[in-house]
Amino acid sequence: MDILYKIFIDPFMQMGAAPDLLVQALWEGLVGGVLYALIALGFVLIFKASGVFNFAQGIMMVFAALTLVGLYEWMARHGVPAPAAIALVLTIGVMYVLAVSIEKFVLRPLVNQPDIILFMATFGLTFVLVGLGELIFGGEPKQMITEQLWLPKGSIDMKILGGLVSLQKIDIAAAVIASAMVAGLAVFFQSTRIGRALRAVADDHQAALSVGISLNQIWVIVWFTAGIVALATGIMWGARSDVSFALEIIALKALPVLILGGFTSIPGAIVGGLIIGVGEKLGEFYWGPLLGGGIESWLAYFIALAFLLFRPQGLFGEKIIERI
Amino acid sequence: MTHHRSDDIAPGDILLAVENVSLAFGGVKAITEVSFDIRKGEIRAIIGPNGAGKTSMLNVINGFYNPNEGRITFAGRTRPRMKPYEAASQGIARTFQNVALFKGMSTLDNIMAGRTLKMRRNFFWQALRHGPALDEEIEHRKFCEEIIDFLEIEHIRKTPVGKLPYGLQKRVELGRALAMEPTLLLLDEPMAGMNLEEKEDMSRFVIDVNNHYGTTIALIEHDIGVVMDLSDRIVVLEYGRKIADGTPAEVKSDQKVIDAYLGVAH
Amino acid sequence: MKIRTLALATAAGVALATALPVAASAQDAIYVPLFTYRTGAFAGSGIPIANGMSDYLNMLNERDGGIGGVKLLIEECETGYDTKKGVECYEQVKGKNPVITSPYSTGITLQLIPKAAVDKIPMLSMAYGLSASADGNIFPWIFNPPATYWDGASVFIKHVADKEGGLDKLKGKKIGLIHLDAPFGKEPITLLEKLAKDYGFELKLYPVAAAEMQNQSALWLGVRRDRPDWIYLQGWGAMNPTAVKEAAKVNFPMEKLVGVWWAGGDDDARAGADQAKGYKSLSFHAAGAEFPVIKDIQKFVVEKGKSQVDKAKVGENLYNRGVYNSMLIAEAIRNAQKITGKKAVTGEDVRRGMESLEISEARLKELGMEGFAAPVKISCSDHNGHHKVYVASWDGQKWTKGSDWMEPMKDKVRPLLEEAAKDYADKNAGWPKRTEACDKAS
Amino acid sequence: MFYRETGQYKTTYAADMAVFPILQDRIALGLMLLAVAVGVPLFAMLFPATGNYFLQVIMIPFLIFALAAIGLNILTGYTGLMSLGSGAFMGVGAFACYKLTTIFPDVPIVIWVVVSGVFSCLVGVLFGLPSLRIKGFYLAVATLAAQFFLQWCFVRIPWLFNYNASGAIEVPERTLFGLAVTGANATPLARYFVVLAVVAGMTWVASNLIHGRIGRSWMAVRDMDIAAQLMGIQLLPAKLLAFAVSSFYCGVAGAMMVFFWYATGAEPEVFSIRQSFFVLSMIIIGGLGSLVGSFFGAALIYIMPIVLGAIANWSGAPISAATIEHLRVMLTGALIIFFLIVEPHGLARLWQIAKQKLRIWPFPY
Repeated sequence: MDILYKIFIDPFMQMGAAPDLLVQALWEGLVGGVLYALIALGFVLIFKASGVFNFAQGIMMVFAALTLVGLYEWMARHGVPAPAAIALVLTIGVMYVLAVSIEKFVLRPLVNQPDIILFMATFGLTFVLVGLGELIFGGEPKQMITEQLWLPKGSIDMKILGGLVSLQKIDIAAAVIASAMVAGLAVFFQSTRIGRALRAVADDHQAALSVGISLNQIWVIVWFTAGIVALATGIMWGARSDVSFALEIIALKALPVLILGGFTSIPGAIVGGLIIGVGEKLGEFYWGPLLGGGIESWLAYFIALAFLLFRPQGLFGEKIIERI
Repeated sequence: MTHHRSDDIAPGDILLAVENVSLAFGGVKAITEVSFDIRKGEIRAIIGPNGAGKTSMLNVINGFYNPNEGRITFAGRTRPRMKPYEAASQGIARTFQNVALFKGMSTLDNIMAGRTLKMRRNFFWQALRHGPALDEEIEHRKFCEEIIDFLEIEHIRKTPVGKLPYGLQKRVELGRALAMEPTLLLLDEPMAGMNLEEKEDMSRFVIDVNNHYGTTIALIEHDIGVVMDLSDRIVVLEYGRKIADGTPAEVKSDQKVIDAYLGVAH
Repeated sequence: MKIRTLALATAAGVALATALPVAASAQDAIYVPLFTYRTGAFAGSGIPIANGMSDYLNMLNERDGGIGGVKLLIEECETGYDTKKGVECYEQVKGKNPVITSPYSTGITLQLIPKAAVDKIPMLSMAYGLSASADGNIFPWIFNPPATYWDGASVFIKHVADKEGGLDKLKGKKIGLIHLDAPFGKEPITLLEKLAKDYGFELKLYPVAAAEMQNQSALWLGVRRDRPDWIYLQGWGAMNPTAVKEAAKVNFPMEKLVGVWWAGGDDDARAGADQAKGYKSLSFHAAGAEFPVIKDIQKFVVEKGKSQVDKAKVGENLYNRGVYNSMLIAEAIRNAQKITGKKAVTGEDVRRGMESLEISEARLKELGMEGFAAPVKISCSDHNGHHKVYVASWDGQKWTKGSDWMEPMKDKVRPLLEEAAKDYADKNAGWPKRTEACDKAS
Repeated sequence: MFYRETGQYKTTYAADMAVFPILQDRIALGLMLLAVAVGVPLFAMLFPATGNYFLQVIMIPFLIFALAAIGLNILTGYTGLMSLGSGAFMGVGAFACYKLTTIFPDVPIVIWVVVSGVFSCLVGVLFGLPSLRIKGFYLAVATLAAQFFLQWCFVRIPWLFNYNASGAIEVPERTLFGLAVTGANATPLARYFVVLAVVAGMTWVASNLIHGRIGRSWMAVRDMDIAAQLMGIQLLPAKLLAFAVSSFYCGVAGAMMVFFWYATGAEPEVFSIRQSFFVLSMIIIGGLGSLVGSFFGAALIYIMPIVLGAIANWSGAPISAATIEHLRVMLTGALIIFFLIVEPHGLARLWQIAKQKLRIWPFPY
């Protein structure tokens, strides 16, 4: 009986007793969710346009952030003026070079191979990026250059609900940037020539080819876009702790997000991210202590699994009818 | 050499009865109130224009889709819902419009896979692959070699089927279905995409199967000439409805069929 | 099928294996392997330590021509904090007559503990590894000075008591332990639970899974809910800077957040920027570059380009910890030379040297380490010494001394520790009885 | 020239169905077995220093990883079910073996090593259940759930590690025929023999399963699950069986890893997601759906870095250990991509091609 009380009643009593903490927990969940969603977003972009399950998306995030900070540190040490801005531009350049190289050396030779082979290739890419990143920038964790990038710091503390709710400005910035990015992508997809081409590719490779769109270009653009998303994610997550390859494991959380949202839906990635983020924070905070805490490492996967059993196609995926 | 589980049904009696079957996906109706039967030992053709619901009909018969309405009686047993593997164990085999072979496996393994239901040795013996399991494997291998001989595909026995030309793949697929020693064999466009010579070969195999093994066959085919030559009776579908049913001669002279094929406006 | 290639691989492997242990000729050098990790998820903490360890020993070679006139052959083996590579490193160095090993990973340490006695290679797990291995009667080949995790936790409690106004003031207080959810992180729980019972404070546990090191916000919400008065942080790698940042976020008073010595990296604290001011960490040596020994390292090694260290990072807390670690090794070797009268000492000699090691204030001064560390004394039964520890405090730029040297609660730690050691020996049926004779301290 | 099958007529189906139908292959297999069962040990006895290094650093882990790779290959390569949880299943085996041998210390350890696979097998089936509804990459997430949840259990359930203060498995000494096979006193040679026997036996069993009805039904599910159902293969039982056998192999590999390779102790972190990735990269490089490939993959992924390190050491190039490690990681990744481009079916396929060339040599075709 006691255990039932602890599972079904007590957490809700706690929520009622300290609404400020509930709001705070929801907020933390949303922020975490936005970051998961951003990783998932880069992933969805690539999957939509090239059908590749890009296992390396998480590493691209670390790699981008590491490049940014590494370049900044190097330039700051050598007295280059406005190092942050230049580093940002250069990093975007590096992500472009990365996209071109991936297209040239990985995707193009593997065109028309089964999905699993392409997945494995991105698995290999993960190792290459880890090795390359550490080789160039060293294995030490680095400080994210939050202030230099004109990101706000400090927090907004609100004394409400009989307590304190504290919103970090950097988290707000993350949410704003994420929304701007999603909006930007939506505009890009809807109203630019390239965007329409991308959608055509997503629908049908053959059809896209027949209207004269180069698949190779499209892939470069998609991977580059995903690289930019990765950079933004890397900056945000780096600001929360530091920039190091330990982040790689956290990036795996994007997978349950994708399961929820479906592999091809951008709104799905966002909503899925928020559900996972909020779900795991509330779960850890209110129900975690029943198991001694630390359940966050697997909770997200279980949430996704539970959803999956009821909706195998994800929240926004279309129902799959098997054609024979 | 065949030991059907429907031995009690005499040749000429009804083996499969489809009664008032309807099937819809979402709002789209694929089959509407179709009834027909297949008699033991005959070659029954299902024809109709594209999108007439022929393949859906086969899918209903072997349990991929469960009909929204109507019922299906096979070998005297009526079933409300059924899974494909149950259909398989009742003796219904099938080939596909777009070849559905196990591409990573050799011809022999594909055909041997058709023997799965007939193999009884448990996991333990399989793990040892000696004694009973090996004997069983050899026994079934013999059976499959007969099919391989019959279909004249000895030379590609060990070739992965993914590397075979289309015509041969179709033949292997037929072999795999035959390996199941089916009571009812469903062939979905067995001659699609073949040249004349290949079609003749395939027709010969279909007739031989029917004669030699006494297997009842239901086939979908677009080549009207072939259908007329091969089949005992023909059912014609259009837009998911049955528009004609009878011998080749009867169907050939049916006005609705002529309209459907010549595209007369309704 | 597989045969040919496997045969080929075997042949290649054989050729390789024969080529590998290029045995350091025992005559002209003392072989000191260092297990380090400059890669992987924990590289952030591993790199400064690796630099400190290498640089001190290199400095001895450059400045003094080794120890007692014998050159040191120093070799790093990269473990990546991965036990798989730990095995490989151990086997690689085993054949080259190492005088001591220092695995620098709890996982590798646990794995090597039983092997040390068999292979006659002593192991120094300096203030990490298995606390129970401090019992020299059961673990004659393992040394973990200057303090165990249990000593650390007890000093933390003493520090709390100091600030709160006495041990009796602990009653009713709430103390949180944020720990890595792994054997290393869970180590202090046993002692803190006992102290909680003895002093009447409440212990709250906040585990952090290794995969979630950088995702701690739910945990810190828990801190806000439970409102612990003090928090002890048993963390490592990326977990520490994240914890410091999160603490700042929830306005937890920094001076009440105390890390174990492994949570005292400069990068760990720097992550919190000026908000981290006041963050504390236990330590058993000083930070900073103003000591003669560090100056010598700069002069003989760093300036000559013989180090991988970033010049600005010489003298950082974890760098100095590497230096301290190597100093213990060097002193043990020196002591072994003194006891045995041999120049080229072996692992067995260094075990004896370690066991009768005594580093006095005077000796520290000779070493250029006056004020750098507290004196160290190791005995046959006590392979740790439970030496004094102090609380370092981050001033926003660097670590400063935030308290006096404090004696651990040896009376609480030692019985628990001996019990744990006995338990270890009992569970490992056939654990060898100590047969090694005991040298008197020299 | 010598590698010809011409003239080797098979007169029975049994002969034709043999796993190694060609005489030269059988001879080579015999020689190979002789080499690993007699040659290697002899070498180790004659040159104990290098021999022990060779056994402990190369042969024992190579065999154990090959076994784990076979396990994963059964699931991912043969049945087409993606798994990122093999590391955790290895852990289940290791912890099960530890519990069993500490509760019943008198039963020979080899028995417990094999029985521990049964526990891993049960857990594997449990986490395989979602495969009924979930396919492809989605299933990878179910296995990730297993990975993280099981790892959490290894740390959190103190009963699993006998409440040891170290929080880790402390391997007690166990003997076989009076000879220590676990613990610090067990010689690499003794451990090698045990590992070799288990791996050889289990490889033989895996080969039997794969070449029979069960293997065919796995591959049928992988290649075309719809058609497989029409052959009377029920998907869920077939997939669960794959999960069961795969986890069994991984579990035994995990138990052997802790008891016969590490031989003294292991903390839960050993069975982290990185271990899963490690084994996965082996089967990618070695070849999905190939037993030989599992050995090739284990050799390349596990032994290659050691060789690289040794070469760097031996050449005396002024490269730091860390740089070597970084290069090694990069090289592993590059090799994965390279092999996928050159031959998506891995080293095993390249090996077949090489054999084919050898067969017709000196003619080009």
